[in-house]
Amino acid sequence: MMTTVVIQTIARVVVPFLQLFGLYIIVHGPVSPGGGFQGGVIVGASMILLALSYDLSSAETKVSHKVRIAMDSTGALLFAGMGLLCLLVGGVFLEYGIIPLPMAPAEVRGLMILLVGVAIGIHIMALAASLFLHLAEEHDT
Amino acid sequence: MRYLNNSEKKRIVRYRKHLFYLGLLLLALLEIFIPRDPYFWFDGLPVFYSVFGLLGCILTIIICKTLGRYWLMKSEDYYEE
Amino acid sequence: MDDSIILVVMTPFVGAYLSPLLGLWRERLCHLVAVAAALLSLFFSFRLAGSVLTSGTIRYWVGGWEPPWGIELVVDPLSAFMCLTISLVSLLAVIYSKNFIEKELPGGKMTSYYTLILLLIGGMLGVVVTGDLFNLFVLTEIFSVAAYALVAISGKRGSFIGSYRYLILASIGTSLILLGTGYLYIITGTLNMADLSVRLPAFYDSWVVFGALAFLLIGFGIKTALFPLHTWLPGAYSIAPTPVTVIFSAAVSKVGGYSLIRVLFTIFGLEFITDLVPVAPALTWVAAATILVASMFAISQTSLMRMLAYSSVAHIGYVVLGVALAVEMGMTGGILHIFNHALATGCLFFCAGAVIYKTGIRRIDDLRGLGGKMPLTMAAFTLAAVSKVGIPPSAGFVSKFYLSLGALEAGEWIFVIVILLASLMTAVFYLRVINLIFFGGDKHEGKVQRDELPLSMLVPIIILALGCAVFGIFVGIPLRLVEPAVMVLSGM
Amino acid sequence: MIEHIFPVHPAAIFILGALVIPLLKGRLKQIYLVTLPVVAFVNLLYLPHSVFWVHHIGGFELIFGRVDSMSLPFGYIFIIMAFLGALYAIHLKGSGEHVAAFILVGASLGAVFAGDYISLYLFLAMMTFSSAPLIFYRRRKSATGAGFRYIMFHLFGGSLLLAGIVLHYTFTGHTHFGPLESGGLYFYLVMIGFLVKAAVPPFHAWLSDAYPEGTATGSVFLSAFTTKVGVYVLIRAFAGADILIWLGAIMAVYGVVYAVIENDGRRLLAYHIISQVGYMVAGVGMGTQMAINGAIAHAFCHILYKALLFMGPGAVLYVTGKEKLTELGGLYKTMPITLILFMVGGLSISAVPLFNGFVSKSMIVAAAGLQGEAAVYILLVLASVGTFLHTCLKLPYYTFFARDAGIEAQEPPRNMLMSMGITAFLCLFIGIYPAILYNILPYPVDFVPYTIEKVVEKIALLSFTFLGFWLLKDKIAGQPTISLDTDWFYRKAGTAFMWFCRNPALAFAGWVDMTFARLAGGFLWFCRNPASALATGVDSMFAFVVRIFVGRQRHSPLRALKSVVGWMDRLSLAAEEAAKRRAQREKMAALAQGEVDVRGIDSALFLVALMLALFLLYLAVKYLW
Repeated sequence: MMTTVVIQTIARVVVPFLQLFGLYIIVHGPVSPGGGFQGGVIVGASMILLALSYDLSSAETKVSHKVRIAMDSTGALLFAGMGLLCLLVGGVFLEYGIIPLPMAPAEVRGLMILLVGVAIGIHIMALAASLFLHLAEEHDT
Repeated sequence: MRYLNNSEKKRIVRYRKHLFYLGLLLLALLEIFIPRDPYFWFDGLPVFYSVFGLLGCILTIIICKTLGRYWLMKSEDYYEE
Repeated sequence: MDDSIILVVMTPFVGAYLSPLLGLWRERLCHLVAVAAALLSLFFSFRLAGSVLTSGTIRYWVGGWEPPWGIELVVDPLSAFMCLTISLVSLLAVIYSKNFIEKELPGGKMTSYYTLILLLIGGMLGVVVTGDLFNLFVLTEIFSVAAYALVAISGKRGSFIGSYRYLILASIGTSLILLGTGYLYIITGTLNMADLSVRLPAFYDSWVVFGALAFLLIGFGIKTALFPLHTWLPGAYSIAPTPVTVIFSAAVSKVGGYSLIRVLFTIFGLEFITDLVPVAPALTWVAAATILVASMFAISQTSLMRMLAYSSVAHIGYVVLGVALAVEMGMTGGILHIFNHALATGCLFFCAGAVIYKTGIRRIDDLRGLGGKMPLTMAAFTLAAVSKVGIPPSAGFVSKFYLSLGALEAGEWIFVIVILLASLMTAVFYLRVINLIFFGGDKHEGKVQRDELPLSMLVPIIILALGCAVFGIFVGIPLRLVEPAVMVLSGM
Repeated sequence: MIEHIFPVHPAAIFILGALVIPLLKGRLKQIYLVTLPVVAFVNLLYLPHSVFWVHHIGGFELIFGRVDSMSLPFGYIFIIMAFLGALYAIHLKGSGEHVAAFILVGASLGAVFAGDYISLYLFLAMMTFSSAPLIFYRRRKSATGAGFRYIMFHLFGGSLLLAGIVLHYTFTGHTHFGPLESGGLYFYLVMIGFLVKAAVPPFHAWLSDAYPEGTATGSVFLSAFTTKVGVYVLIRAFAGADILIWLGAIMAVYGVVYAVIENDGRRLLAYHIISQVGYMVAGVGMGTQMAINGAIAHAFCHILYKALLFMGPGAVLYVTGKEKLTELGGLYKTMPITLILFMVGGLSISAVPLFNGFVSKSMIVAAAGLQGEAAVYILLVLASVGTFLHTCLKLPYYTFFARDAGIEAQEPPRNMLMSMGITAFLCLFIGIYPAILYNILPYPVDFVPYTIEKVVEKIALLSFTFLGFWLLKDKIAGQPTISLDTDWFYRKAGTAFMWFCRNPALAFAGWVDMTFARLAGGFLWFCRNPASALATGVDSMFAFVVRIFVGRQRHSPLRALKSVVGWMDRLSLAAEEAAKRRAQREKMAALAQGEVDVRGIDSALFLVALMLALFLLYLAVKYLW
């Protein structure tokens, strides 16, 4: 892959902002357009940018295979767990309003959706990076 | 019988043959003379069963062998081809 | 509301994400996780079946939102029946995987294998319980993608090509399903199946509805592997790892059939598909062609796996034939055959996999004399084959009998001939194998040890084989679910 | 005391008992094999006349035990036969044959006591599958083929039967197995299904094909059950069906005809089974009480003497490994006991007075006589001449006498001789004391077999047959041939079908596969660069169409026309150019090796235009047509 100092430098500058922006979108999910998926993709894209501008191995060191798997699974499990939590307290799957917290049901919903957004964000960012890195590996080696 | 010589063997065989023919004759006579209760007009005929046995046997053999020779009998690997 | 309905789907999915996590730590744990997940989902299936039997169709609103807005899960007797079949076969396949996968998939693929297989199971169960056409499509995609990967997972020569061909055809199928779904959505403005069935009659004369029906039929036809859309199947079946093949033949293609039934009977309704647009009669002919042609192809195969694959295609034809006859007996036979065929074909593929595991044999001619080497396995093979031919008192006979009665009930005596002829043809190719196995002399003198398989492989084989015999005698057990399912489908 | 013990189903004793056999070894196994039938027999003795074991499965009523005077005689003889056959085969080390044989016995008993069509079908199918191993265990190629054909033909018969049952259910709404009223498709389907079991021509060829290929001990079992079950079910459903009289009479002679030209000893006996079953079928067809009695009595006796007859050549086969008449001869010196016991069987089948065949066969013949069926009567008597000729004269003559083939031999094992001895004793016992048989028949018997008249007639008939044999005995020596029979049809058809599957069908399968692979490939190729693909497609289509309508060469006979209409030339040129462009594009694509060919803005415009055109077309079709 062809990279230059210019590209690398710009990438180094852009990546933190990208990730920050992604996180912003994740946490603003409940109140504004955006959410776990979109934010997760943006954060994942920052990894992809890293891999493109440097090389695959440096991206691998930032998010290794094991970390990606762990993030991926944890995110999904968190999401499922929060859904199943509602079953435990006697509701329907994903019926967040029923969770007994000292807040109004709407607020509980908002909170839970935020948490779910985060979970999905973790899941998706690992996934997006994994997809790219796996596909790139095949060609590189 | 194992210890007899050839001419004696032949004699015994001939003797038995004659006995057999005699038996056949006796049977045919019996069939004529005992009272019968036939099912049909033909099986009450005298010596019907004797004649039927002899002719039936011979005809069966001849007809079947002819059928076999010209149609039904095939060499043993007929189906293997 | 009964939570089993969501748990039955979520358990495999949770297992699917738990297994890579635990796999990072100890790879062997994946198997345990998978077994536990499958076992739990079987347990929930049983509970589901119980509550369906006592209280009729169950509706479940995810998140508590009402159907037009929220996602609805619906379990009627047919869904419960499918759930049981799928989770039973899946559990056995997962148990069977233990030794098989350790030997056949070296090099750290175990984690991905169990993740994928659980995704496959979860996807199928999801398809079965969902009450929403779009969810049906999404879940179909989920299990299809898992299936593509599982076909290719061994990385052996030909596995990529097999997977690729499967992928191309199946993607065409899913695209058509999506198109059909979209058409229905455009015209009715809803994706909920129950809603659709209420709103559709107003649009019965619309070309859009016909188009949607055609797209959905072809799409699910590919998934079901109806002739001539079956071409992906033999390649995929013979290449995938055996437990996966078992799930494919016993569950995946049946889920295609199930979706077909849902589309035809639940969404469009009996009247539409038999009278207004005679789709069902056309399907019966397609199914009949599938049965005969696939049986013929099976006779000509030299590889055991491919032979079984074609035989499986033929038997899916039985299912579709029975259902498409759209009379009570026929539908009973067709739906019952989903279960009976799952038992038999699962057992057969397990046995074929066991032969591969132990000897590496794939060709039918090389099977000579294996009966003496693996007596239990081969006895199970025979039992399952007998069930497939449809000899009493095996389970296969029962469904064959009901199908024949159904064909007569529908006044289509020609299908009785098809069924009987096909069972003769089935007998031809299974008898050939059985004869080679038991009476073909001994080709492997000394080469193959006389011992049975590891327990993890033997137990599923024997359970399925016994199932073939037991459910031929105690027909009442599956019929308890099948009969109400037929009632619900035919709107009685 | 004993009345309190609830009887067990005889079939269950054998089928479940068979599953225990593989677990036993040595002497214990041998004892088990002969005790099980004894136990079953005692159990059967205590079975009262009634209907037992009714189960309801999936909306159908399954009656497993209809015990009455019709089914009991068959039950008795089947269990006796199981004992004799087991004793005869007791020396075998392996379990497979024993298991198969006992399941066969159990299934036959099940079929006999079945009271509805579904359980009957169940047991008939089980019979097919359990009897086939007795053939396969011969482990030679011809046996495999024969066993295969055996199963397939019975499955065919079974399919017809099943179709009949299904039709019957559809029309009548029940599956009770009883007399069928004539007419209707199911009547014929069920009848054909049963005729296959009873080996009635033209559905008989499986018998002469498969039985001789069975193992020495297996054929003894085979000879006893399938055809007799066939006769039993015919009695149940078709007693008095006129067509059976003629089928039976013809069948009786048919078997004899083939026996004349047969070379294989056991095949000759197999043809005589067909012939003897012919008597029973004719009896069923007559349908009078006497005829039915005769058919059942004859089935009873037939099982005994036919087993004995199969045991003889079986013993010869076991000792010498040969069964062809042309390969045998002169065994009377080394196997005298076998010869004597075999002759008892031979005299029984020939219905010589004092032997059991006489007391049963003459009953059927008398029934034919009393009904005034002259032609049937003649045919039946003729068949009995042929039977005597072959089974009792030709077969032993060429096996035990004739020229000495110089084969090393000795008497068979003791258990074989014992079994043959007991069978021979039973044959004689029933022949001398027929009342014991007559007492268990369903209808009261007022038939007296031993009158001077009948005895003399019979002896005269057979003695003169002997004379005929003696005169022609060299003419009927075996020849090393096989005989064409109705199996020709399905053997040829089977080969053709297999050829069809292996060649055209396989090619078709390949073609279907390839077509879809191409389709998928084409789809991929299209997706890789739709614009280029479309352009190529249009080019090649254009070239193709023009070539068809205008012709490729400008020096064609259409030249004059073309010069008049100049545009054709131009079209043709354009087509060739299009073809060239297409070739060039493909060459470029090949050079690019799969890399995406990035198109300019013009292709995008082209695509948009195409879409627009299609849309307009759609509108036009929708509103104008």
